[in-house]
Amino acid sequence: MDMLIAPERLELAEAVRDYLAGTHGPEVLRRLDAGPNRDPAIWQGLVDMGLPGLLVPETHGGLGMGLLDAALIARECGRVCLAEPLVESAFVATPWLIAQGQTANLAAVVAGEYRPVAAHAINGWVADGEGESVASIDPLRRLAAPVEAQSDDPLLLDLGALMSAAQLVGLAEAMLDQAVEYAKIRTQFGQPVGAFQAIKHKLADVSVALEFARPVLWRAAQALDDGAESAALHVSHAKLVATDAAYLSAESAIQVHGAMGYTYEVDLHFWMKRAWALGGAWGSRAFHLARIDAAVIGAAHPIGPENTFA
Amino acid sequence: MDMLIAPERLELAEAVRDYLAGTHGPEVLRRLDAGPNRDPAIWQGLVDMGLPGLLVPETHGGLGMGLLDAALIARECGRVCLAEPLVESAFVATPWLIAQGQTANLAAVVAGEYRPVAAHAINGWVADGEGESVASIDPLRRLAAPVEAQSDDPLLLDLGALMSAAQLVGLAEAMLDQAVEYAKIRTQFGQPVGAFQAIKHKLADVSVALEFARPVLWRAAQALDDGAESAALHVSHAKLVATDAAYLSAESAIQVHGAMGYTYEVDLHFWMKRAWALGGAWGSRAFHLARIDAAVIGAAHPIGPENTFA
Amino acid sequence: MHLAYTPQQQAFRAEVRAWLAANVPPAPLLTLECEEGYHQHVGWERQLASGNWGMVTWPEAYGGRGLDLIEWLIFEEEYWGAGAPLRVNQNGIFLLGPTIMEYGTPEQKERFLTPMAAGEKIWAQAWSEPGAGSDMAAIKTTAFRDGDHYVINGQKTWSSRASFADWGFGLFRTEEGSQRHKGLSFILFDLDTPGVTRRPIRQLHGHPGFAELFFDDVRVPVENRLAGEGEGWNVAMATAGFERGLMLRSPGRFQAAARRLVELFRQHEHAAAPSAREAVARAWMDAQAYAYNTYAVAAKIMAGGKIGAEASLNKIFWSELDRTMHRTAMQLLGAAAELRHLADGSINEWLEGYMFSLSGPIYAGSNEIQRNITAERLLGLPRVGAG
Amino acid sequence: MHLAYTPQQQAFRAEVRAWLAANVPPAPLLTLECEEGYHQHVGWERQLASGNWGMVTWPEAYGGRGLDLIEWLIFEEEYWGAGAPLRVNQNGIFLLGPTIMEYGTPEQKERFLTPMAAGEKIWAQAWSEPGAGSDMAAIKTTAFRDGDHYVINGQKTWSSRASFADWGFGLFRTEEGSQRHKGLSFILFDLDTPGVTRRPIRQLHGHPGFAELFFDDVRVPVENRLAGEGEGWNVAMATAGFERGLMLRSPGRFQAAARRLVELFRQHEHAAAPSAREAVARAWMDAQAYAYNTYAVAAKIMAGGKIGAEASLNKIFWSELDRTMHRTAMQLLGAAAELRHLADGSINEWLEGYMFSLSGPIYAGSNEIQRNITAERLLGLPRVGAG
Repeated sequence: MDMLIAPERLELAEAVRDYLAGTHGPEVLRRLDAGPNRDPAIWQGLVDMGLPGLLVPETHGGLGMGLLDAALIARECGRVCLAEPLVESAFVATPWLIAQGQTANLAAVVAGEYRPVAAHAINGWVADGEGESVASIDPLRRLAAPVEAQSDDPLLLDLGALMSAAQLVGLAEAMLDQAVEYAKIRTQFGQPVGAFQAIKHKLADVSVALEFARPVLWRAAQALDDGAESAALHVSHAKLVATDAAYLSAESAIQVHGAMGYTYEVDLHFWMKRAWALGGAWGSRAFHLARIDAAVIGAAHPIGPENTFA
Repeated sequence: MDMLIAPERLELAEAVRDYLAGTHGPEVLRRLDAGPNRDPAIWQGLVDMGLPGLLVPETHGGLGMGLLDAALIARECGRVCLAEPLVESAFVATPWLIAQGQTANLAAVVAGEYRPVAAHAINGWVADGEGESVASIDPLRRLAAPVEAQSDDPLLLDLGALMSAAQLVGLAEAMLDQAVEYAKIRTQFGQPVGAFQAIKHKLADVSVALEFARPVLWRAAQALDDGAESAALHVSHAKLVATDAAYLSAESAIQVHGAMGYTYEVDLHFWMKRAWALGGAWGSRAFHLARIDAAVIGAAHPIGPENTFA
Repeated sequence: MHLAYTPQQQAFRAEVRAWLAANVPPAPLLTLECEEGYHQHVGWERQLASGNWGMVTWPEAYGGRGLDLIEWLIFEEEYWGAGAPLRVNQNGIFLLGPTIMEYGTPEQKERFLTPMAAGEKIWAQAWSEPGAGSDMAAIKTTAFRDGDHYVINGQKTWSSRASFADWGFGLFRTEEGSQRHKGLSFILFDLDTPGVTRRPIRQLHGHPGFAELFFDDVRVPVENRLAGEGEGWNVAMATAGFERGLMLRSPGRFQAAARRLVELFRQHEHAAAPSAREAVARAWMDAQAYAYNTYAVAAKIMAGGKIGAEASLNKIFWSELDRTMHRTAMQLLGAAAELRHLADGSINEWLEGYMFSLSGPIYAGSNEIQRNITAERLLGLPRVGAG
Repeated sequence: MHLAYTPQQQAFRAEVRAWLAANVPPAPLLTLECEEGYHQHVGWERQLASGNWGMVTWPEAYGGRGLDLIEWLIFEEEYWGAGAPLRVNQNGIFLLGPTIMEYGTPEQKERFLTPMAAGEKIWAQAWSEPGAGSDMAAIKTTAFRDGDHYVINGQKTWSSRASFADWGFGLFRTEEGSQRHKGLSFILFDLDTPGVTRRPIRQLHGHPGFAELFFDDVRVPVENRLAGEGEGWNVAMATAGFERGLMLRSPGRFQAAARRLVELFRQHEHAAAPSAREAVARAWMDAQAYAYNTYAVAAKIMAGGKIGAEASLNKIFWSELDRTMHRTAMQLLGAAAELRHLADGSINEWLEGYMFSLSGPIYAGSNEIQRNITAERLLGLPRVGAG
């Protein structure tokens, strides 16, 4: 029993963080919004880091890593509000195809030339897939009404929900960071607004929500990776607390920014819109709560202190 | 259409407030808790003001006033955490008996010699009635397991819920006042704790809850007095918001008091305990919410801006 | 307390309802934050005025109907119940109008109120400056006297409607070297005066909902000042009182939103979270409570009373109610929450409304400021304080 | 990350479970806040010690088992899962014990830890003074040197367990004229030393849960001081870290409460508010999240890390979780919430627990203080500030 995330796993996620911080700042979001939404050069950078093949077995030329590694990196993608479809393709569709034994195109996946897409019935659309375009509030989401048959495989749903939760945590962390930085420099009544206790406590509440969302997320990722019987429950738990943390962080951050936060000029809106999108994607709050309800109140899952890791 | 409470109605309630402020301070609660819980002299004072006969028709020697007047005074009883059973007897049981045509003992009611009691099935006990004693956390509640048959008349329930709501509003107001006074005098870090924004905002939130609970209460009282078809809905609305305001005020007040609020020595606990008692009495939160749900979501009641006073 | 309408009030309601049924545009207008939508809404204001519905409480001499506040509330209930458009001139009719009614000269009333009620002149507010948001007393823009004119220099921001409107109003520093609340005057200005530059600010949803205003030696006649020179702060506080208090957000708007939320819930009941069910019931409760409170405030004013610091409670309550209702709707929509158009092709009004609701706790004095006012002025807590 | 217990850990769990099954009192003890209940709980501490379960992480030399933090968590899970009594010596074993382990001399460890683990000496804390609650640096009680003794004069308050306990610990001002955090020393004292007067304080539920302590020329040997003279503040901060962080409120306690809440909900499901259903599911979620976080912190410490200001997040989370769970239970109980005994004659533990939970956001540094710490030390927001 060890809840410590191994340092080498954190190092990989940190390398991705550093890379994205240097290449995918808010000015990139602005440029992509004004133009074609996607940038082959950015994608190529991700390919060069081996990320499309992160979950592809080494025997197929991938890195052969696990869902916890992918969740750590999905969080980084949320943190920079990544436009490229890395998460949905490499961390959702790819492991699902592998789980189904569809390994024919994995070399192209690793090379970044084939980006698999998976449509699930719980969503009304598919991200970065073929089909009639559907407009999202998030200007960098490319949604399409799915033309192919949609799957109802629970594993696909859990992969999608888990990776959405990971991105939501990263989005919430980034919005908190933006609010903190703004609160340090914006002055009102002769002092930085971050010196007011009301602002401090509002942002402290976001910190609390995040501090207790992260371990739920890591636990869910490991459980799904382990193929644990209760993995779906833990994924739902993660999706729910990540969604709530992201909404809280967004509402707190815009409040701290005041009218500035209501402008296109300030970066915050990109993150808020992604949070609203992912909060409803891959199972709504109600859907995931119902799974928890069935397990906990419905007695399908053992609860209590002796069952922390049941 | 006039939501103004007539000045003469407020004057009567203010006279009661002044009388109770002078005769029923916290030292009385302490004395009653140490002794027999009730004081005939206090009751006689209420009788001298005509309060047991407030709702008794003038033809029977009473004051012939309405439920709005009674609610205004019940709020004052909550404000001082009145021990005597005025509200349950004169504002709940008495009007219910009158509505049923049971007018034989009204002269004794007006004289304060007969204190009717009404047991309703929704409570597990009756206050100040005959029967085996049941211990409440409120040291000044005298509960008994009812020996007589309990009524299930909805009017009785609505009277009990309405008058509990009125007391809860008064309790919440008094706890807010106590917290404000303490916050002005208690210093920490070199200033009154009430100068800290966190304390200010906590108490401002209680003010908001109360500001928007009071008109709901008055509207419910008038609707029940008018015999309006929708009165039960408005009574449930009042009970719910009054209960929530009282819990919020109690939790906020004890937090502002710090460890002092956790002592018997500080008065606050008397008010908190009464709030916990009345919050569950005459229909729980769930009961009243279910009535609102049936009316609003269940479409039994017309809603929307054109139906403010439906 | 009397909870029934008079026959006269009922007849008035019927008249309003009939007019709205015949006149409210069948399809929603474009958002008033974009140029085309703005002009659609101006057209609607003029249509309202053609029926004498511009501002029913104003004297007939200024294009009103001389009605009382209860009749105004009835009008508002029917207005929002009918799904009529937002009022593009709300800065004028709900904020500046009542202020002019209280502080204006007879000439100013004649000059400004009549075209306002007629929808001929649309007003922008110009309160904030880059360094003066919640801290409105930090205003720096100057308006110094030069004969019978003020010459304005400086910058305003977050000026709602200013991208397209005709006139603006705001506070300006008329006394050189004055500090904070002192030396400010309340001045009205034509947005097309030479030296005024408007820079629309793109909002998060993409529309230019507010603008920056730059003033470069803008000459404004002295008779455009409301009340005395240097008395601007008190006038502005009265305006802010209208904004936070009775007028700006009439309950009908929230009652209509609560009803739509109930309908949305009924559609999604099979897949709704338990807390959403309670939140929906609560939305109705809170919108009703807000309506009762508004009726009580109206009755108080009609009896000669005034709105004081309790306007802050009002602002906190409606803005957080609005945000909560729309957040609940977003959760009920689930995967569809992010879509700009719903399955039936209609605009996702809940998403638009949620974004708009996020501005409620910020504008008209942030809710942090309102809670300070509540604590200090209503509860009497001390003003000094450290973090 | 590895989410399975080793066979050794599983065997340890089985051993704990078996011992508890054989030893936990079948009926609940009286509350430890009353004299009789206190002595019942002291008896239980000694029974625990008889099985070497007093503090499993301590070295065997001091009556422990030399186990690691994961094993401690397993012990705690089984302990709370079995419904075992509250730990009357928690001030000792969870707060002072770890502090002595870090700052004590070998002699002090030998002298104090062994009887602590054995349940022979029960400890009270003596942090607060009438003018120093959340503002602990405002301490005035003095302990001035007189040869090889300190002579203590002054007053402490809110001293939990002090009505009946054997020993106490706290901060005292050992340097004359020193201010705030400086000149304080951390001193342990026998509560029966001449000059110590205990005045039990009646709590809202009627029991003397804490006490005032009056010191009148109380002579305490210098060897009762922990760490150096004047270093008390840092030592106390370490203790406060234990209090807010890992030790005081182990997750098992909240997981057990959440499980009882689920059971209560099942009994009242037919008459529960929709939000109560979600609140019950949320109670399980939050108690689990708290448990995962505790395992993560334990892993971090075992890997050589330290608990920093994030202990404040912990304190906020568990205290508000506890209050929310118990408030939900009060609402589920409805009319029965106020009853001291439920229909089956049992004590209304939910009511008792709700009252107790109200102290959570107050003690061990109020949650307002914890939010300040979070904002300033974790987020780096500025410390200056006005209300």
